[in-house]
Amino acid sequence: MPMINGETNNRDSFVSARMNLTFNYAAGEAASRFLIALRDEKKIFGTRCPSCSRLLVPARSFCPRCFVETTEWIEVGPVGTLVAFAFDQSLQSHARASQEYADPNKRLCLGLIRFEGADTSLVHRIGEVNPDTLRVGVLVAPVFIETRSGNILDIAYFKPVEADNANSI
Amino acid sequence: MTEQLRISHTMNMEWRYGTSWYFAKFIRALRDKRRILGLRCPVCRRVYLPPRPVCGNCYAEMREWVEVKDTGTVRAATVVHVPIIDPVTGQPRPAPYGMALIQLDGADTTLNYYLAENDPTKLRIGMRVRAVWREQRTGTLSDIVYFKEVSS
Amino acid sequence: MRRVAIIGTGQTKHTKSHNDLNQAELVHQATTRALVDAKISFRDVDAIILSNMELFEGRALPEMWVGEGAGGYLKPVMKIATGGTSGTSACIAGCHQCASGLFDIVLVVGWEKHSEGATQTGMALTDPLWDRNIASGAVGNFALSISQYMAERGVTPEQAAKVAVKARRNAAKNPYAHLQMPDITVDQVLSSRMLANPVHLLDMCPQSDGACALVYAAEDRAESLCARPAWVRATVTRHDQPYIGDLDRRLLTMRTLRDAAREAYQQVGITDPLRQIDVAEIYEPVSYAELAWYEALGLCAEGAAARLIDDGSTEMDGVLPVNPSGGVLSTNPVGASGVIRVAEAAMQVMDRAGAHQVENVRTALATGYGVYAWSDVIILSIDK
Amino acid sequence: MKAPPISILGVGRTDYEPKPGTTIPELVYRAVQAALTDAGLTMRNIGARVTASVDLWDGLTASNVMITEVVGAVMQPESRVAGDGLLAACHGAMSILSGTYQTVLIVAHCKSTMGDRWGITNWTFDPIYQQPLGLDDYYAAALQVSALRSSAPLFACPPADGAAAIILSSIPAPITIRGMGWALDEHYLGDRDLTDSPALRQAARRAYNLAGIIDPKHDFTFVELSDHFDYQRALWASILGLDGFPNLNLSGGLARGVPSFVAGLDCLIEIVLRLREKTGIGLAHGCWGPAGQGQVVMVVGQ
Repeated sequence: MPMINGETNNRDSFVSARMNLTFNYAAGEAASRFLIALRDEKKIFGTRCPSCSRLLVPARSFCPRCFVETTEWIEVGPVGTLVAFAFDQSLQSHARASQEYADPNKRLCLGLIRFEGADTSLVHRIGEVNPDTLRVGVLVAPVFIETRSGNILDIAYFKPVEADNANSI
Repeated sequence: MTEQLRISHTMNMEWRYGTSWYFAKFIRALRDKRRILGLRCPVCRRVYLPPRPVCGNCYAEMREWVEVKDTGTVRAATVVHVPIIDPVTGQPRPAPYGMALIQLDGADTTLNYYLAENDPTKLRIGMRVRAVWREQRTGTLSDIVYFKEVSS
Repeated sequence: MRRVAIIGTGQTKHTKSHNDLNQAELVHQATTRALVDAKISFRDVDAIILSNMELFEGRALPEMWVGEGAGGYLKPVMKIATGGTSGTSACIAGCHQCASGLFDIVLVVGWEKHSEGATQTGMALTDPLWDRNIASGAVGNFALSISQYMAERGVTPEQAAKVAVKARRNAAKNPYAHLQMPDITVDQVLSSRMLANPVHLLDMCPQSDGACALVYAAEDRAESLCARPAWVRATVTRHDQPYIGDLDRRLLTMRTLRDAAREAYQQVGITDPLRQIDVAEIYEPVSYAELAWYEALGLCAEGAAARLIDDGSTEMDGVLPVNPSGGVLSTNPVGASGVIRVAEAAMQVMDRAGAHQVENVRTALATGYGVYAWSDVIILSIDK
Repeated sequence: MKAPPISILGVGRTDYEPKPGTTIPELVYRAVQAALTDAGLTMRNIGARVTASVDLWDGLTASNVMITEVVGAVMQPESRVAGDGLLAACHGAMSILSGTYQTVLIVAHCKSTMGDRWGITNWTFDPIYQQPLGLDDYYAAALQVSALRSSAPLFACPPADGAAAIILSSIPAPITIRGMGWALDEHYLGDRDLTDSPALRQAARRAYNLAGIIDPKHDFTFVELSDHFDYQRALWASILGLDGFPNLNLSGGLARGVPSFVAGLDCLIEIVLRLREKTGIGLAHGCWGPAGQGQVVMVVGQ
């Protein structure tokens, strides 16, 4: 119990204040085009830097290393390789506090996915996985939601697929 | 031109702001005794509202409490006509409403607060005002509804 | 102290809503333009200072994302945040870092996207123990100070409206300005919506989306890179007590600006600012403030500010043009506003202001205003 | 450094623990008083201040406003770095090197327990591609652990509230700053090589060059690293050329509970206190942002 001036007075020792504010962030033209391709065509695009030739996924308007505008749009995936992943391990994370992942049996998993030809990885949610068996190196494919709005979460998550089936996705 | 998307995020978070010895005492006096307390600087003798641990002008610690009256003099006044979102309620505050910088009797700083009067022609610098208190007090400035003119 | 000069500036178009560019891209555009103006590559930049009022967009450490837009990858990047003075504080910080001897070229970028925040979001996160109970917004607080100023100085709404008219007419010649109103009249200002007596809508600054960048170079580099650099001659900061009621008549007396200007003039050897300064870019969030600050800046005797606007002394063709860019009254992406003041002052010294160029500028003044009467004063000159 | 060395005249800090009932001005005032006392100075000796804090952690817009009085900034110069306190120290040192000020007070504060510690960090990630996924600093660290192929459990240092202050000056004193460097890594986690930290490499390269550090293991006497997560200590040490270095985090590191953004400045204070006992060269390190996206290194010597 916090103490003030020697008196125990929990009520007066601090004031709680909640903020409930909505922000609307411009995606910019490159990210808009990327998200519209997700929404309308279920396609994932990267942009290539004309200077260092790296293919940046997701698409960016400029290369952060070379500071030049990207020029070429190249479709990647949809199947990629999981190169790193993390489950909510300790009930500490922000996502755990959100409604969607309040159920302790439903643990949010985030991963880095590398598509063939890309020089960077896409960070996204990983679903339909077991924390005890998931391994780096598995192939994953996107699961799109039905009502897409032009948001990175138009892909609900990526799920592991067998190498044999990967070509058919 | 490509369709230009906006991505929305809602921030819904809570913070707990500590009150320390000085604000805690101010809150209790306001809520429990309807008294307004300020702190006096030992160097310049100015009485500060709100209370704070150090007089910034003198860089001196303040420990001497002074009771300030709930009457005062208007040093600046305006009528606000835009319905500004009240951060406490999250709702627009009905406009127009009068605002003033009020020097409470006994204080050297002014208090930025609401007036009962919202007709700009009836506001004068130098007018005398008194606090109108809420019955149910919670220990915030909002325990004062507004200040109302008193005849001198 | 190693001499430092501004060798290039760049701005985005300032507007109500930049849907086409995200924050990083907005900064990228301003930065690219500043680098082109300075005729250097982003690789030449040794350090970067950023300025932004992050809670207006609800961000935590926005430099993490937006820093890439300034070419910040693997560079020393620092974000300076002092409220409304953030932009001028960042410019002062950038100058000091360049003068330190550790960096030869320093880039400063300020940005804001008011269109991305909920109305008055930044203001909403005020001190819950005190200020949050007193919601009158920036307009209400200004109106209170102005009521005192009018009572003491006898300034009229018409005289304040002339300041608003001057700003928007000047802005019409500045391609980057937000509010461009070449035909605005005093009557139009006075008949615009009353926000808080006596402040009308057109007496106030807008909320803008925009970014502004400038490039500092240390002595040798400045001289080799730029034929007419804008040398920094003084950088002075004064902060003040934290609550609006702590000091009566703040807007009127503005002791921070008075003291900062006095010290800056002393450093440069200015004794008659009205005649020795050739152009001023001052941070006037409301028309009345410009009048009050003519006095604080020592441009006129106490109580004589209105005469400067009445006789046209601060118009484009006056003895000391104030805010040829249109000022904060025409363009206000807060985190960038202070950078714009310094950049515009530099453009005037460098003779690169285009249609709003003042003739024969040797010395320019820029000021920053923030919070409850904090001030920064910066003096630039053609003379090293 | 070519310029006259910057000396550290005094250090001070509060204790670090959750302090739900204490205001930030009260914490900052205590730290400032401790530093002034340690230096044998009064506020009149201070020419300027550089404070360090971040609005969203303080739940307050332009949150340095409320500490103006307790840092003695009324009618005085103050600047504020939104980031780690060690970064503020770097800026303070440069403002002295520029010749503008002689003595500068550096103060960092944070009440890590005031708000939603991890939720706040979700607002660091770009709002388009990363923020919607639910990323926060905890996940970023966990992804870094995964990229490192580490099987150790992720341990985050406990949150705490407090403030720390140091006083820098061009007035000669035994302990001086020998070098400093800071840098920012890329933002998109998928762009970064999470098994490395090029930003830390770059920051260290600058600091080592200025300080003339050639063989870190041999040259340093004490090293204090900001290990916001347990795994970071070994990662940062390896990048700094300090694998197996014995006098690493003798303080116990951030696991003892040090407030965010105070951490780097606290590392510097730890080094200064040790160098007062034993002559040598020390390294203080700070990092902030997702998986140490921002990195700062300072070399000091006695």
